[in-house]
Amino acid sequence: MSSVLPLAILMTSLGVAPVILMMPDSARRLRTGFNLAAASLKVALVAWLSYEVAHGASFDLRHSIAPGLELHLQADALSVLFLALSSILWLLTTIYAVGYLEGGTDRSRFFGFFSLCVASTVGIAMAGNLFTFLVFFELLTLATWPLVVHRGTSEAHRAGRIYLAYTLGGGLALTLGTIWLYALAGEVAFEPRGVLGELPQTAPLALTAIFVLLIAGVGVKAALVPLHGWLPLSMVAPAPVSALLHAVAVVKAGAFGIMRIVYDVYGVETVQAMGLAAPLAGLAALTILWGSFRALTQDDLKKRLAYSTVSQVSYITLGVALISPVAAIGGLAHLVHQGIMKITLFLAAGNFAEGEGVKTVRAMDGMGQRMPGAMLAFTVGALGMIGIPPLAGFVSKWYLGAGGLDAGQPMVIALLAGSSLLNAAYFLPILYRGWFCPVPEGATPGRRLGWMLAIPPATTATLVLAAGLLASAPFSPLGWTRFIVSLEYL
Amino acid sequence: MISDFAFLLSGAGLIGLALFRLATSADLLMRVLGLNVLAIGIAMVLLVAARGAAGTDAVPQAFILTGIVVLVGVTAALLALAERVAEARDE
Amino acid sequence: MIALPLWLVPAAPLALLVLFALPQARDALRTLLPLAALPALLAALAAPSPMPVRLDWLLLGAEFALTDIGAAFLFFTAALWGLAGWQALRLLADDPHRDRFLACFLLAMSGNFGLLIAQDMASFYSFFSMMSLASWGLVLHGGGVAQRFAGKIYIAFAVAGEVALFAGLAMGAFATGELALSAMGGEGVPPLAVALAAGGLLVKLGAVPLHLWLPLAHSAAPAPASAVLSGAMLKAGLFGLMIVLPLGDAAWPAAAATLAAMALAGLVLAPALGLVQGDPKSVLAYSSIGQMSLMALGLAAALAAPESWSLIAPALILLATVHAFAKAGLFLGVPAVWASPRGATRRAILLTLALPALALAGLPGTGGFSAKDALKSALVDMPQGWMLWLAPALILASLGTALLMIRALLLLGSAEHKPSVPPDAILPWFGLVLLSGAGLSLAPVSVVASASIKLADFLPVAMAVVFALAALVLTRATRLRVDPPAPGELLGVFRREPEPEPLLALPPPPRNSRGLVLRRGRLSVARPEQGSLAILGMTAALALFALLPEPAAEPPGNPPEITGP
Amino acid sequence: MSDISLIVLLPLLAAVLTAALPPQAAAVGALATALNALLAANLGRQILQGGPVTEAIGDWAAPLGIAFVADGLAGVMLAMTAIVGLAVSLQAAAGPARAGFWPLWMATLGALNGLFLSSDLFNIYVAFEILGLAAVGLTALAGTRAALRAAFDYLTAGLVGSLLVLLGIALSYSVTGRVDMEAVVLLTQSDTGRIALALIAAGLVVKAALFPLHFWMPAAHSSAAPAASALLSALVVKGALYLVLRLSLEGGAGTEFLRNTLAVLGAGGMLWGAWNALRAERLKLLVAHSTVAQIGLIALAIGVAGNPFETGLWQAAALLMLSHALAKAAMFLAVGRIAEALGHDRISGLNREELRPGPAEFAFAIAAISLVGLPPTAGFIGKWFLIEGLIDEGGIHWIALILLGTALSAAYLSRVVSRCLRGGPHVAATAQRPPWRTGDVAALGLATGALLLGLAAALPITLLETPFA
Repeated sequence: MSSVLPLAILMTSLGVAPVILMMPDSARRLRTGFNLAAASLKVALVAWLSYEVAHGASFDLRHSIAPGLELHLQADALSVLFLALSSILWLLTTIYAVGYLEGGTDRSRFFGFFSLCVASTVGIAMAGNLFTFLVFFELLTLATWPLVVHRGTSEAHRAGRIYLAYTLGGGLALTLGTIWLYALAGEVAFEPRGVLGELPQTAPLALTAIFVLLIAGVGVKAALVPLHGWLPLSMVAPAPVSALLHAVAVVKAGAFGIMRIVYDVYGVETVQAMGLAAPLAGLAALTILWGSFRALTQDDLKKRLAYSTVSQVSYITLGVALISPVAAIGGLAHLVHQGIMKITLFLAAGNFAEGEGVKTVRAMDGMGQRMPGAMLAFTVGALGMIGIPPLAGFVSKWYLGAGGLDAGQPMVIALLAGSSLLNAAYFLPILYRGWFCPVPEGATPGRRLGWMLAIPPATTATLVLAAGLLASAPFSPLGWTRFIVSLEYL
Repeated sequence: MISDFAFLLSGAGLIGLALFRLATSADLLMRVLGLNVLAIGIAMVLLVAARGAAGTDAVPQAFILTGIVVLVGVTAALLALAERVAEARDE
Repeated sequence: MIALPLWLVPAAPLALLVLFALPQARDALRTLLPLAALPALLAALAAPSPMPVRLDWLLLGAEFALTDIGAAFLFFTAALWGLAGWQALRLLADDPHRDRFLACFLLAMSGNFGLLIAQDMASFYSFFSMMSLASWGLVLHGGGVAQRFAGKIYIAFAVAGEVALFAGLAMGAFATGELALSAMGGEGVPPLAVALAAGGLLVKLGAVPLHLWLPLAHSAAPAPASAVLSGAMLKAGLFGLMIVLPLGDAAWPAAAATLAAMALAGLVLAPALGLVQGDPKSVLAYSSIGQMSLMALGLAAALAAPESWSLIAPALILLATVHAFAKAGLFLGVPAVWASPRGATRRAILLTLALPALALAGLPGTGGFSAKDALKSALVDMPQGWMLWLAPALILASLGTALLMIRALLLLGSAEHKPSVPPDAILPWFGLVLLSGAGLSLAPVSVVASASIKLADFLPVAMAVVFALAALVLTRATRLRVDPPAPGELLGVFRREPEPEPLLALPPPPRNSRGLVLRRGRLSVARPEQGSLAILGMTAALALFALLPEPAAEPPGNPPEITGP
Repeated sequence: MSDISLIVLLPLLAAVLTAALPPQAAAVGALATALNALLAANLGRQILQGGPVTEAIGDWAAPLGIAFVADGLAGVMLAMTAIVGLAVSLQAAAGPARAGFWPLWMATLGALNGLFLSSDLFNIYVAFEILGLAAVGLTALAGTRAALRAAFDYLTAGLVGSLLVLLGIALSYSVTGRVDMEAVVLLTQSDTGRIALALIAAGLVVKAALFPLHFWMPAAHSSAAPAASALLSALVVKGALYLVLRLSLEGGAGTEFLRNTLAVLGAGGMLWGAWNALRAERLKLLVAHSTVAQIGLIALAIGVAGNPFETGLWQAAALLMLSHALAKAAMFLAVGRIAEALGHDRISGLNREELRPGPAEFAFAIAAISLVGLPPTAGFIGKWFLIEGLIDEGGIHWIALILLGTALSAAYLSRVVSRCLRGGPHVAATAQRPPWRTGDVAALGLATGALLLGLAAALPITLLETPFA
């Protein structure tokens, strides 16, 4: 039982993928039903798991593949946070994708790799040691590639090449770091507050180098400047893919990796003692500002969102790097909050493109009248990103700010303020055009979108509102992160 | 033991010539011949090796025989191939 | 009186807004708009003020309560929103975008109510920003060039204010370790935090030089929106300041001086800039700046002399109430004037409008006078040096206001008749005028019985009338005309005609370098001859290698034992 | 008659049979391959249980004796051969069989088994000759001029190589007076002995197509028929590599000079092969060059392994051989299917086809993953142990080279895979997938095997850890 549940959660997508891959494209009904059934089952299982974990149950699944190397799946509070996020958003995104790719080609391939992508995300969430993490991390890289190039245009292929170059390069760094750490410390399991023992005293230089390697490895996926170049380019992917990439899978895997490395491999005390926290925080701050600056100048809607992801995800890194429980709460909560906000934005943007063929900011005029529902969802997401209460983003920023003060870094307040201003500067014009500019004459009324496209953004928007409004309620993301942090810091 | 030295020297010379030919000529037949010369050269070196202090040892000579057998077979194969290459060119 | 749950105050407008989602019900719901303010009004007037509400699950743990100050503010805020909503319904009866306007209106209303009863930082900040952002929609509603420009400036200032407020509150919360809003004014809050929060609120209050958005927004927004902007929302800034500033416990001269300087600047600038405006609404807006500066002056005085806060506070509240009603009355009057053709009705309307105008100018006998009088009497025991300029400041304020009022009335008198405006837009205004008469008596504020009216008190108004007549004669005689300057003062230079670029959009960046593109040439297959050469070299190399002095080799014959890694 | 001699004789017998009665060739050959697999599995089981298995043929005793020894390494190699053989036979039996394929393939199988099992230099030499000739035959089977020309060059190079080996063996005999593996240790004692070793190694380097002596290989492997190239690339070159590894194992510390040379050559091959693969225009040529690179990696692994009596690094090399064999065979079979379906194998044309990507391309992608060495493939496990060991020994420059090679392999393989992900505007909406063929099954099976081998890496490793005879 304690080993079956993680396996089942993994298999509900890992086992599903090959089956879907083998299905013919024509078997639409069958594929969709299968896919959705699996996704819902996964959500149910994750709910069960989180209930168990909240009540102190522990889950373990080990498989030794070579002396000194074993695959280890486990479920701690941090995993559950990420699991819940990915499973719920996967369900929504799958529904959305089914509607989005209606009548498209290669759908079996798409949904197969889609499931594989989530499978690796789930694996990353449940990885019990660095090796397992690495395995699923690389799997994620491969599983996402076909999704990025799905459209098959030469632009898509170019983006795919660059994506692959970045992520595989990062994978190499991560691999080297992992092997090195294994060579130093033997099996590196994830334990709260680190597993390095005496090593920081005996081999500080090596550990620093390893830390740099590991962070560089996961930093590529977390789009830390200057490793963020692939993210805006991979916008050529279909909307659901971008949504998944940005909200759940790739970027989040990177951020999650940073958490694991800082919290469960090195441990916060060690990281601070070795003086590695400050550079990381600095990098995060730089990324936050740089991403926002680049976002200002983008006219392509999805690219603007992409750069905003670059900046927003680094809030998580910042929350981790400011060694302070309060900031940690902020960062962890942002893992979820950014996910639901960003996925809302992308799904809405996808609807604009699908319904009205609107892909750029300057074409957004009058969107409020053309597609009120999607525009409303977009507005909620955007305001949340800016950090307007009572939406989700506000909660994260509040804790990050307090955490900055707690860590004795008042500059963090200034950083958050500046970033919020920039966010407002690149989001509000979109809202302004959407709501207050007249519909351009000659704009042909677009096609009516089915419920599969309409429901998911509405749901996620509601989640954004709920996550902020009910922040203090039990089982809210904030409440859960408080629980986690109470484990990581004592 | 002057003859040993002579054997070694000529063997080495043959090997050198053969390798040179192999290296320089693109003509198939020429290279087949080169290979044969190479084999002979090696055989001569082996002959010297066979002549230990205590009389002649049979084993290296067995090696030589094996080598010659193999050489014959391979030469046949090579010639056949060269022939078919020539045919293929004619097609 | 029924004990009404406090959370209903902000929830009522939101509930109405949510119901708006049903398209078929909208027509019925619109008429309910004014009633959305009813719970707030009732709560403000409730005999035992409603029980505090604590909702731990909301936000970071929300707490609502109605303080005395809150009740006073809530009273006129609710009244204004209700009546303004009524007029908005009439004015925008056939506006295609009216639902958008009403939605923003309801959001702003809810925010404004909520922040008056919020007791914890998170919910206060939430309602505050809800109000600010929603009123962006009110400003932008017209969709014209002026509106766009005003909207840009407004949102820029609003967001900046938000962020400053956020920073201040966050720092305060961390310093005091509690989320209660009252903690901001208490001990142990770093001055920087207070300064930031106050800065954010001063933007809303429209203190010079953070006022630049104000005239633009007021003149750009529809009249009812301007009414609530100037009547209710500016007061939200005042309300916030009364909470976050450490009033009444310790003197803070530096802050006092700064605030006083801003206030005086406002008192001087408002008439100077307002008089040359050509649009009655922006004239009224400038007079709002003047009035709010007067209140800021009160706060400054309280910062300088904490002990006098107990006297200043009611005076400020009274001042706020009077200004709210009067200014809203004037703003709501503008459509009334538009609605009426020149002639008797218009003259009657103008005469009625003169009442709130005079009240603002502080004509003895009006609420305005008693308010200013109360403020003056509260300022008697100020530290040395303050009285020197406080008294002139008060006189200047009254004079300036009076002049502005005259200017506004003149402009209104000459405003052309707009048939598009439905005549029944007059009704809510009329209701408000009545209310502003009755209002003060209803209001939960202690009206200080003003001392005997001295002749000197008529001085400012009289001077204003004289000046005005003189100016009139002068202009008539010399054919001088006042050219209204470009709105937006300094920011006027940024004003651009509508252009396709989105706000703050810079030219697109240079495209990224194309990485990883391989150039393929023909692959030349290696010739076997070179291969054999290579064999030659290899053999030689290996042989040489072999002849090198050997590494430590182990003695022969010991059994090789291979062990795994 | 024991398993060992059976596993050597059975394929040779089958070769004779298949040559004798061509009509039943496919059936006989397939049967023989299956039996061979069973025998190999059984042998592996015996080794796991009772350590190395030895058998002396006839009553020759050491030092001249012809003895067969099956230790862990040999067991792994046999298993590798058996698995790849199964898949290839499956594909060949299903497809149109060229006359002569089965006898040649059976001879190759027998020779390989003999090579892995024989424990004395002379047998090894003989097995080598058979292997070489059979391989040349397989190359020439395609019958095209390119193939024949390639076969000729292959044979020439092979002959030179085997002559070098022969010379070396003879010298070593004259030095030590024995031809069994014990001789290797003795050889390292004297200069002449080391010359002999060097000569043998040089010959093996030619046959293993190790850079810079790989000149004959790309042409041969790319012009042969799919099944043949799969065998050549996956197994035949492994025979020579196995011997190199065996020499370095037997020689212990004394063969350090060989290992250093191997490491340098391996690094060179890794980069040179990768570079050519990046520039290749034809799919088969790309795969052939990637073989050069991979052999370079394996040689590097053998080279940096250090004294095998001290470190277990050589096991990483064995693992790499194993995973490369599976993946490369899968890749060649897949390429064969792709070329068959498209009618060409130009890389630039892959993504412009009126044909949806089929299972073969999927197989290619999976094989690519394990060639690059991404987790959880056996290639990854191999690289893991290699790098871990190198970190312990401080061979940081080797690590850098290995990582560089990995990145390059990812680069050139992604050239193909990205085009296999064709779709969108390049493909007609009506385009269909190519139908399933047995070749697809074989390729897919091998590729998945290579992928999953990583998860079961414990088995080969325990096999490798059984001590030598």
